[in-house]
Order: sequence, then C-alpha cells, then structure tokens
Amino acid sequence: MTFEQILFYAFAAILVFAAGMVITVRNAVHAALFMVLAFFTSAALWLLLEAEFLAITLVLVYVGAVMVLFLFVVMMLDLNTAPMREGFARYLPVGIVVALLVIAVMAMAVGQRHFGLEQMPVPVPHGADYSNTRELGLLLYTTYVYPFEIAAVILLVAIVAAIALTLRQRGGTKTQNIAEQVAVRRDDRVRLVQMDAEQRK
Amino acid sequence: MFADLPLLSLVIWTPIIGGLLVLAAGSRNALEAKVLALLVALATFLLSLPLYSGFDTATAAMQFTEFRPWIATWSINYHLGVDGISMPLILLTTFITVLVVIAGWEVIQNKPAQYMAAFLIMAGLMNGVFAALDAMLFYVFWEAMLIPMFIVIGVWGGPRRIYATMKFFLYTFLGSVFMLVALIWMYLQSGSFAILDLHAMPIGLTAQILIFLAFLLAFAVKVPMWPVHTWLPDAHVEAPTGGSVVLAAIMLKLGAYGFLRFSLPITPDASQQLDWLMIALSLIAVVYIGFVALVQQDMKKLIAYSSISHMGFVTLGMFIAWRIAANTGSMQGAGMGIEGAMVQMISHGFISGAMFLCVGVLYDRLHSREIADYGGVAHTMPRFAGFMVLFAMANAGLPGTSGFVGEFMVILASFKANFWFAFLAATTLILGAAYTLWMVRRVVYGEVASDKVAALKDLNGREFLILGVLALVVLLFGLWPAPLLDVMRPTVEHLVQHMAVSKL
Amino acid sequence: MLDNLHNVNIAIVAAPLLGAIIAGLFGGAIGRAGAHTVTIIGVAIAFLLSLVMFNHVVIQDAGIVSHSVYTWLVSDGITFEVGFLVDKLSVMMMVVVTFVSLMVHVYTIGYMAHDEENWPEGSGAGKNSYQRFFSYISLFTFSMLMLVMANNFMQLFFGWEAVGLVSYLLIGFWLKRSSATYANLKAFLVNRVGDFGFLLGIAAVLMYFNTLDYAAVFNAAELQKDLVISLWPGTEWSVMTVICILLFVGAMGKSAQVPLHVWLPDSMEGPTPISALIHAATMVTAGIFMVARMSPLFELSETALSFILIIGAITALFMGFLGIIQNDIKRVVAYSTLSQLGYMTVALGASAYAAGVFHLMTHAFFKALLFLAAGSVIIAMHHEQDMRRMGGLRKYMPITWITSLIGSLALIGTPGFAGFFSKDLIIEAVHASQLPGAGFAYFCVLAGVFVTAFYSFRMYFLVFHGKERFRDAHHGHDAHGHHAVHEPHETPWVVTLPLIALAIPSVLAGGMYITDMGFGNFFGSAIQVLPQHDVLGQLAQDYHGPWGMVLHGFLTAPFWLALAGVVTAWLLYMKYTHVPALIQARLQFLHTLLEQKYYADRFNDWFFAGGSRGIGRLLWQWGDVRLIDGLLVNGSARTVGWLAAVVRHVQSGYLFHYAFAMILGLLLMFALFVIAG
Amino acid sequence: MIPLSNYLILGAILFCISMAGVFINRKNLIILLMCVELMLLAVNMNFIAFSHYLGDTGGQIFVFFILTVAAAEAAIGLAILVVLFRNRRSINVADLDSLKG
Repeated sequence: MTFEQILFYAFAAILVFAAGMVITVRNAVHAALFMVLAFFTSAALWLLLEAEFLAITLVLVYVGAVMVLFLFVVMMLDLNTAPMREGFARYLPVGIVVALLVIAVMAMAVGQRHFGLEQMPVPVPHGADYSNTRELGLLLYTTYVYPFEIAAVILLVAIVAAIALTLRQRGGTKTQNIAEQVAVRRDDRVRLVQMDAEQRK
Repeated sequence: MFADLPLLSLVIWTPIIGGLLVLAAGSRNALEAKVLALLVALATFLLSLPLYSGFDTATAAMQFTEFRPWIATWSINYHLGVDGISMPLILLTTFITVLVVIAGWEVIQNKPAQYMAAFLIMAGLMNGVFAALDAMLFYVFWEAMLIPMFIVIGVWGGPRRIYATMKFFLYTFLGSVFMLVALIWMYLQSGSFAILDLHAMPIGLTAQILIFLAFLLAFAVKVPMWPVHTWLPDAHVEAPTGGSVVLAAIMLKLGAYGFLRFSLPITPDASQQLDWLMIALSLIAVVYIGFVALVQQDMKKLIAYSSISHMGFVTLGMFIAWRIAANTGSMQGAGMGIEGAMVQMISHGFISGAMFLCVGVLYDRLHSREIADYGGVAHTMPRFAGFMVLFAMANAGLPGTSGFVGEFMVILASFKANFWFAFLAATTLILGAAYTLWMVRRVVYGEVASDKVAALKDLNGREFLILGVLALVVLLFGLWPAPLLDVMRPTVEHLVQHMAVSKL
Repeated sequence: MLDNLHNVNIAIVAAPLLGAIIAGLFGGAIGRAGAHTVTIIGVAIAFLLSLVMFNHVVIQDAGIVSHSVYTWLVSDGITFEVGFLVDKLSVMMMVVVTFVSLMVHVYTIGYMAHDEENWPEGSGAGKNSYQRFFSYISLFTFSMLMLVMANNFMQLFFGWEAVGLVSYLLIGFWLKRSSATYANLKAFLVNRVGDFGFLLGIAAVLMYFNTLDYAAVFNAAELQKDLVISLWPGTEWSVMTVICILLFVGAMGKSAQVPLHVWLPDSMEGPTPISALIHAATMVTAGIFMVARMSPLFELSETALSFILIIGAITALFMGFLGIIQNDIKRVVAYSTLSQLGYMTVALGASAYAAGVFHLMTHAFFKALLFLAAGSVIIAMHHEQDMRRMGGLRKYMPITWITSLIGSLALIGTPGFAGFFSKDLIIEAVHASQLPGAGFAYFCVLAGVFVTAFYSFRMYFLVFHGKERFRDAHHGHDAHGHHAVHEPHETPWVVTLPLIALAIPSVLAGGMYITDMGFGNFFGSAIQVLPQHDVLGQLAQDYHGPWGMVLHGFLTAPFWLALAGVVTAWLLYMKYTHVPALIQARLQFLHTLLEQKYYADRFNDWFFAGGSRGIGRLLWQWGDVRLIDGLLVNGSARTVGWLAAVVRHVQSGYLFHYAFAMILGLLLMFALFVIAG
Repeated sequence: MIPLSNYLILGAILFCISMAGVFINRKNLIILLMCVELMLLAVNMNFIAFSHYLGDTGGQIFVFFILTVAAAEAAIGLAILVVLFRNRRSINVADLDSLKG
C-alpha cells in the first residue's frame, strides 16, 4: 500500500466517520464541529486530487465562514432539541437500510467495473511548476466569465436577502427619525392659549 | 309561410334565448318572468307545429335541413334535420315543456324564474339533440342538456337531492364519454362527423362491436336499461315534479333515440351479433323491474320503476329485428317492432308525465310521496281520482289508451321472433296492472286515511287543465294512433332496409 | 241500404257511449233524472237498432254486415282497423246485451235510489255517484257491444279489456269498502292473467296469418292447420293448438273458468245490478262468445277442445259444490253462474258451439232475473244479504217471489223452461261427443244438475219460505241498527218491471229458439263445425220439435236428478231443518274445504300475491339496493373514496415524506438502470 | 494508485449518509441544512475526482460555482431559520404546518 493510498483511506475513514457523527449527534454544536472536521478531511482529499485552490477555498469559505455562521445561529437560538429528536430511533433503521441500499446500488454503478484503473488510469501528476489557481483563473475569467458574474450577483442577492430577512425594527427601542425632526413645524410643537387669570384661593 | 323559416333552429334557440331572458326578467319580477316563460314555451310549441303539418310523409330523407359550417378544421357543422323518428319527439318535447311551465306556476316558490328558465333551456337543448345531424353537435347538445337537469334536481329537489343529482350526473356522464371516443374514432376513420355519412361508412366487425358497446354504455344509461338503471328512481324521487316529468317524458327517450339514430344504422352487424344481449336486458327490465315496482312504498319510485319497465319494451322492439329474420326468414315484422317502440316512447312520455304530475298534485298538498300516508283520496278529490285512475289504466296498457298501442305492437313483433320473448314481455300485462292498480287502490280508494287527507282540496283550474290535456292526448293516440304511425313509417321502413344490409 | 246499416251499427255503439260521456262528465249539471234519462235513452236506442239489425240479419236473412269504420293504424304492411261484423252470432249477442242492459238500467233507478247512504258524509266521490253509476253501465254496454261486434282481433281485445275496466270500476264502486277494492283489484288482475294468454294468442294469429281480420284468418285457417311450432327444444306443438289454448286462456279469465275463477265470487262486492249485468249475463259470457266466434280455429285442434272440455267440466261441477254452503244470497247466485259458465264451456269443448251460445242466451235472461230478484230481496231487507236472516218473504214480495221461482226453475232445467232446452242440449251433446275427456265431462255435467237444483232451491226455500227469521235477527247493520224490525215490502215498479220483463224470456226463449239455434242452422256461417265433431247434427236426427223434447225431458236422467235435488233441498231446509247442521258437523273436513273455496284464494294470496311481493322485495333489496347500488354504484364510489383516502396520506405535507419518496424513486431508477445496463 | 471508483464510492457514501441524515433528523432544521451541505460536498467530491481523472479543469469551475451557490443558500437558509425562530419560537419542522389544509 503506497503512502498515497494510506492517506486516502485514512482521510476517507475520517470523512465518513465525521459525516456519520453529523447526522447522529444530539447537540447541534457538535454536529457543526463534526461538519468542520468533514470539510477539513475533504479538503485533504481534494489536495490528493491536485485541486489545491478549491481545497483551500473549501477550508476558508466553508470552515471559516459558513460553518461559523452555522455555529452562530445554533448558539444564538435557544433550541430545545428534545422534541426534534423524536422518531430518531424509529427512523434510524429505515434510514440505514435505505442508505445502504442506495450505496450498494451506487457502488455497483460507479464501482471498479466501470471506473476502475483499466477504464480510468491515473493521470500523470503535474510538475512542480503547475499552478492549479492559474489554470482555474484562466478558465474562470475567459470561458466562464458570465457565470462568474452571475455568481457574484447571486452572492450579493444572498447578502441582501439575508439582511432583509433578519433585520427588524424592534418595538420599544428608542431611535431618532431625522426626517421627522427636520420637517417639524412650530405649530406642531407650540400651542398658544389665552386664558383668564384665576383667582387664588 | 313557415316553409322558409329555419324552423329547427327556431325551436332550438327560441327557448334557450327565451330562457335567458326569463332569467334576466326574474331578478326583477317573478310574475313577469313566469308569464314570459309561458309565452316562450307556447311560442316554441307553436313553432314546432309546422314541423308536423309541413312534414312530407312520402320520404325517408331528412327534412327541414339546415347547414352551416361551424368548426371547419375538424369538419364539424351546424347541421340540422328531422325525419319521422325525431320529429314526433321534438313535438313531444315542446308540448311537455308547456305543461311543465304551467305545472310549476304556483308550486315553485323558491326562485321561480330560474326554474322556468332551466326548463326552457333544457327544452331547447333536447330539441337540439333530436334535430342534430352532426355527431359532434349531437354530442354537445347531449352533454349540455345535463346541466339544466343537474341544476333542477340539485336546487329544487328533495332532501337527498345532492346524492341524486351527483348519481344522475356521474352515471350519464360516464356513459357518454365512451360515445365521444367512438365518435372520434369514426371521425378519424371516415373524416366526417355527419351522422348520415357515418350511416354509410363500412366498419369491420370488431370495430363495430366496440363502437356498439360504447354507444350502448351511453344510451343504456339514459334509457335506462337494467342494470344501469338505479340512478333513475333516485333522480325521480328527489327531482321536483317538473323535473320528473321532463326526465321521464323526454330524457329517457334520448337514449332510445340514440339507439335508433346511431347504434342500429351505424353498427348493424354488431347489433345483430349482440341482439341477444339487448333482448335479454330488455326482458329483464320488463320482468325484474316489474316485480321491483310492486313493492315500492314511494309513489314516485314506483312510477320511476314502471318507466324503466316500459322502456324495456322500447329497446325490445328495436332489437327484435334479427331474431324475427332468423325465425321467419324475413324482416317482415321488424318495422312493427321499431314503430311499436317509437309509439311506446311517445305514449310513455305522456303517461309517465301525467303520472308524475298526479303525484305532484298530491305532493303539493300533503308533502309526502309515501303511499301509506294516503288512502281514500277519491272522497276528497274526486276529479283527481278520475284522472289518476285513467292514467293508471293507461300505464297498465289498457286498450283505448296510448299505453296499449306500443306494448301491443312490440308484443306482436316479438312473438314473431320467439314465443318466449313475447311471453316474458306480456307479463307486463299482469305486473303493470298489479303495481299500478295496487297503488291506486291504496292511494285513491278506501276510507279517508287521515285528517290531512280529509282536508285535501280537489284539483284547481290549472291542474285540471294540464291533466285534462294529457288525458285527451292519451285517449286520442290510444283510439287513433294512425297519424303518428303515418309520420314515421317511411323512416322506419328505410331504417329496416338499412339494417338488413351488412356493413362489413 | 248497406250504408244505412253501417250507420246503424255505428249508432248502436255510439248511443250508449254518448250517454256514458254525458252522464259521466256532466253528471253534476244534469242531475240524477237527467243522467238516467240520457243513459236509458242511449241504451234503448242501441236495443231498438239491434232489433233492426236482428231483423235484417236473421229474420230477413239478408246476409252479414261487415265493414270497417276507420283505420286504427298501419304498420309493416298490416292494417289494423276498427270495424263491425254483424252476423247471426253477434246480432244475437247484441240483442241480449242491450236488452239485459236496458232492464238493468231501469232496475238501477230503484236500486241506487238511496245510494248516498253508502258513502261517508261529505265524500266528493259520493256526490254524483248515482250519475256515475249510470255512466259506467252505459260505458259497459258500449264496451260489450264493441266486443261482440268486432270484426277483428284487435277490436275484440279492446272490448275485452274495456269490459274488464268497467267491471273493475263497478266492483270497486263503493270504494270506501276495503273488500270492494280488494275484489276489484283481484278481478282485474285475474282477468289480466287471462288477457295475457289472449294477447299472446292474438300475436300468434298475427304471426301465422299476417292479419287480424276475422274473415281473412278464418279463411286461411285450414291452410295453416299442419304447421308446428317448437316452444322449447325437442317438442313440437301444432300451431292451431297453441293459438287455441292461448285464446282460451283469455276466455278462462273472462268467463271465470277454473283456475281463474277466483275473481267472480268476490266481484259480488259490486252493486247488484252490476252483478246481474256484468257478472252473470253478459261480460262473463264474453269468453264463451269468443270461443264460439273462433270456432273455425278451435275446430282444427282436438287437443284444445279436450282441454276446454275438461276445464269446463271441472268448473261446472266443483263450483256448484261451493254454492251449497254459501249463506250470502248473492254468492249463491255467483257460484251458480260459475257452474253455468262451466256448462257453456263444456258445450264449446264438445264442439256444440251453438248449444253453448244458446245456453249463454237463456242463462243471460234467467240469471239476470235471479240476480235482480236477489237485489230486490236485498233492497227489501235493507241491504241484508245473509239468507239465514231471511225466510218467508213470499208473503211480502209476491212479484219477486214468483219471478225468482221462475228463474230457479229455469236454472235447474225444469222441462219447458228456457234453461231446460239449452242445458239438456249441452248434456246430450257431451254424451254424444267422442273427444278425449268427454266421459268425464258427461259425468260432471250430470252430477252438476243435481247440485244446481239443490243449491238453487236451498236458496229459494231459505229466502221465500219457512220461518220469518228476520224478525229475531238483531242485525247490527250499521246505518239501521237503531230501527225496529223492518216490515219487508215489495219493491217499486222500476225494480219489479225488469223482473217481469226478464221472467218472460226465461220461460219462453228456450222453446222458441231451440229448433233454430240448437238444431237448425241459426248461426249460419258464423259457427263452423267439422263433420266429425258435429254432435248437434247427430242429435238433430232424433229431434222432433220442442214439445217432443219436453216430453222426452221428463224421462231422462237430468230431470230426475234435478227433482232429487229439489226434494233434498226441501227435506233439509223445510222439513228437517236441524239436519244440515248435523251433516256439517259430521263432514267438518269437507265443509271447511268448501268454505275455503278449495283453498284457491288462500293459495293465490299466498303464492301469487305474496310470492310476487316476495320476489319484488328480494330483487329490490338484494338486486337493486345491495348489488347494483350498494356494490357496483356506491361501491365504486366508495372504492374511489378509499383510494383517495389512502393516496391522501402520501400528501402529508411533510417534506421528509416527499424526500423519502424521491429517494425511493431514485433508488428504484438507479436499480433499474444498473440492472438493465 | 487510487482508482477513480474509490473517490466515486466515497462520494456515494457521503451522499447516502447525508440523505439518511435528512431522513432521520427530519425535525431539526439546522441539521437538515447541514445535511444539504454535506450532500453538496459529496457532489463536489465527484466533480473534482472526474476533473482530475479526465484532466479537465472545467469540473473544478463547477465546484467553484457550487461552493458559491451553497454559501448563498446557507446564508439565506439560516436567515430564514432565524426569522422563523423569532416568529414561532421553534425550528421544529413538525410545527411548520400552517400551509396544511
């Protein structure tokens, strides 16, 4: 077994373990942390596949941003997980059986028979001067430039949407309405009354 | 003077447009609407009279034809015309409509204008069914006609009206869908929806049998034949009097008309192959339903079952031809069967209509259809009792009333086919008399059953008029059916000749 | 000349019809007197014009009058017409019918005079009941004339059913009585059973002759006699036998032959004039008339004739037995009618059509007389019908008494009276007949003579002689219970006049016409008898005029049997009045059997009426309600509903359910691809 | 030498685990979102593996886009989740039934 293979199987095992934990642990924070582990191992596997840029991106974007966001949300909300776990044990066997069946079928589809080394030999590794980032950049800014722009817009929309959804005016908070302050008139504030003097008692 | 008018279009569209006007008028003034409805119905009836007087009894061809392209892409045309089979039925429709409008005059308190309008529109649509010479036009009228009836039962019906109306609608609708499939198939084969073209179109035996069965489903439900008859008693029981009258007098005839217009001429060979089925179902209808009618406790149900039994004669008369040919070697007698069926249809229209009106008269007063609630009605309503006995006798097929003529002819014809056919058919002589007269005995005769019966009022002028007119017609056609037969003879002869020629 | 006769024919049927319509529809306007005047005039016109026709056809012997009035319908090349055939047979019937009817009309004026007592207070139907009654009997006269004057089967059937209708209306005339409405329904239905056969017979005639015209059918009959029909596989019936038996089934219904006799005794629920007119004199003889009319057909089937012979013989004897134990005066006469109808039928079966029709005529007179006399007694007794509460009436109502005696003597066949000639002729004819069953029939008719004499004179003695039992009877008769004993008194002239008028032909009609009708060729071509069946022809060889026959009558068995019957009746009901009760006690079983009318009514009620209701309920509840509606119609609706309910669970609204479904689908698709590929 | 199939099977396993996760954690919206992320990861794994073995960088471009969209999706999903929690004090899927008739 080569070093490469050892790496692959080790990381694969960790990945599967982490994924399994994500779906089974009771605590959502733990689940998020196991997600982080899964992303890290995936990134390592992607490095084996010479996708260095994406591996780094995965760690930066997912572990650094998305999972942190998840953690924020999980911690911010006061979750009562007990009712949400009901039926867990009941559905677990079914879930496992279905999952195993799908795995079996998929493994038959994508197994050695069709995608083994005979059909798909391992490509020659690139030299040290090869830059995955440069390759991607060349493609991304030429052929896929429009999708790239659209992706940017999507992200923008996501930002706007997320803010629009979560932003709210809390009732009871004291804020200034500057426009109203500026537009105020004398009549709104001062009322001149004329009244007879009252005799003191 | 009438010859130049598009009479058939007029008898179709006058009541429909009139019905819409009545609807419009009804929101303002109920009385105005009723008068308008009566005028429209009368006008339609008068417009249909020239169809008889101007009818040429020497030819079997379609008369008063009108032709206008409608949907040219699929060669669907607005093609109308009548022959000796459909013309009397149109007259029956327009005649019964007038009576129904008068019958509902004071009885219907809830939305009278809409009630009248529904009947007028229905009359127009039924005239359309009888006059259509284009299969698609026929189908459109055929289906459209369900809607007013659906509304009439559903809105003005009895306590179980929703069940009844759904049953009625689903039953009839289910049947007619198969007819549509058959029509489209034939269109794809022949490229024409004209009924007369379809008559001439050669079709293989298997296809014929399938088409026949499709038509059978559509028409058997309407007739109705055993075992798809159970919607009728429910519909009749729940329908208002007018609805029952139209249902029994005209709507049932549509199915039988369909057999004459479609099944027999389009698929003669299949009809010949399957005539055992038709005869068996007809005889079951006559005998089985006769027994069932005997034990009914509800007057309307009893009459509804008797309608089914009488319609069994109609289908028997129509499909007896090939058995006659097989037994005697000639088609001599087939015409009598078909003519008997036609006469039976017309006469049943009058008699069952009259019977339902009689029950309606009682129902309006006592709000019960149960036989057990009555007894001794003759003491308080002698004039009514007279009519009731007359129509009951007509229903039992007494010679001298129109009810006899059709049964007589059909029995004579079926004897030529087989002794036992006639034997079973003739049991109606006993059964029909038994259930009708037993009901009469329990309702009309005897001691006054209760205080309610004692307080009954005899017929008023309006009711007397309706029943009187019907009584005259029933007696007229019983004593002198020749005018009716003369009209349909050439058409029936032509039909029999047509049936005798194989289309394979 | 002939055209005039055609118009006469039309007038004969139109006059009573018109009277019926006027009295029926405008009864309220014209009042009682108007109603009976107009109907009596109508029937009188019919009677007089019938005499005109009689004069033309019989006395002048100017040939038959046959013509059609209008075409009823034409179908499939066959013309159905309404038309009249007046030959010697029908003209005799016309005269008898219109004469008896006229008498009954007159009589009814008296009988129905107090009809309002029979109706509940304020009954609308009772308001013009008198007028309506007249309308009905005129309508009956019209129908009966249509029947006898028909020249084709269709019209015969019309008249046949029309008289049934009127009979229905009249039996149930007092419609508040449950027994009356039961009886009329029963009468109509039993008649319908007969008509059922009759209609099939007509259909058979049409099938084999292609016409319904009498003349054409009779002319062609000979040609068709060898045809056979297979009613069920493996059997072959002569067409003529089938036709004749079917037609005779109709006659069995109308003429109340066993087993379709059950309606006639019950029909006595109707007012007595009706019992006289319809259920004794005319309508019930329609069957006899019809068979005589169809003699050219019946002659061709010996099987059918034997059948008729046996049915008639059974009716003649066994219905007579039933008369013995009846206590209701009208029922005795009714059973006697049944028995006499059996005699006529026997005559037909023996091919002695003329004798049958001759008996029909004499019977019409004396039976109408007996009924009207019974009615007269009933009027006098204030609608009491039980003979056990009568007796000794001869002192109070002499005319009724004498006429009844005449009627009874005629009925039992006392030599010299009308009944003697016709009945003796029948007995001799049966004796001479060679058909299978003739021996049995001969025995029955002979025994019947004794029975007839016995019950006739039992009735006569119980009513007119002996103790005046009405004095000690506390009849709780509803309307009259509070009265003291009524002194019976002779009925008014409108009642007695018809009695006298009918008594005359009851005595004379036999002797006058025996030569012509019995042995002569009175009916000419109307009745055809094959030479090998011509029993009357054989008897004619020994015939030496009516006086010879009367003298000979005293020496024959029937006379002695009748005398024995009278003497027995006298012994049992005049001399030793305690004996009948003793006999009844000793022969309890027999008495019960007779009292229950051989259980025929019970059986019919149980088997036919109950059975058909049972079948109806079964077919309805199980066939329609459960099987078709429950299982097929609502069953499919329920199936759709159930399916929808099941499928609706899939639409839970939970995403994970949909997701799971998707996954499963995916799995399946994958599996499919993997396995297939 | 690692054959392509190993990566693909790994992706399949990952996908199935997340699928099973969707199924067994059917009530916890947060875990559901995480499972969706895992699924996308499995898909990405396949893309990259193919891209490597076929020598076509285009596959990685897709991964790039998927990551972008997934990030956006996570952001909006979590935002919705927060709003939801604010309104109903629960993120239990079983409680979200106001659309059910």
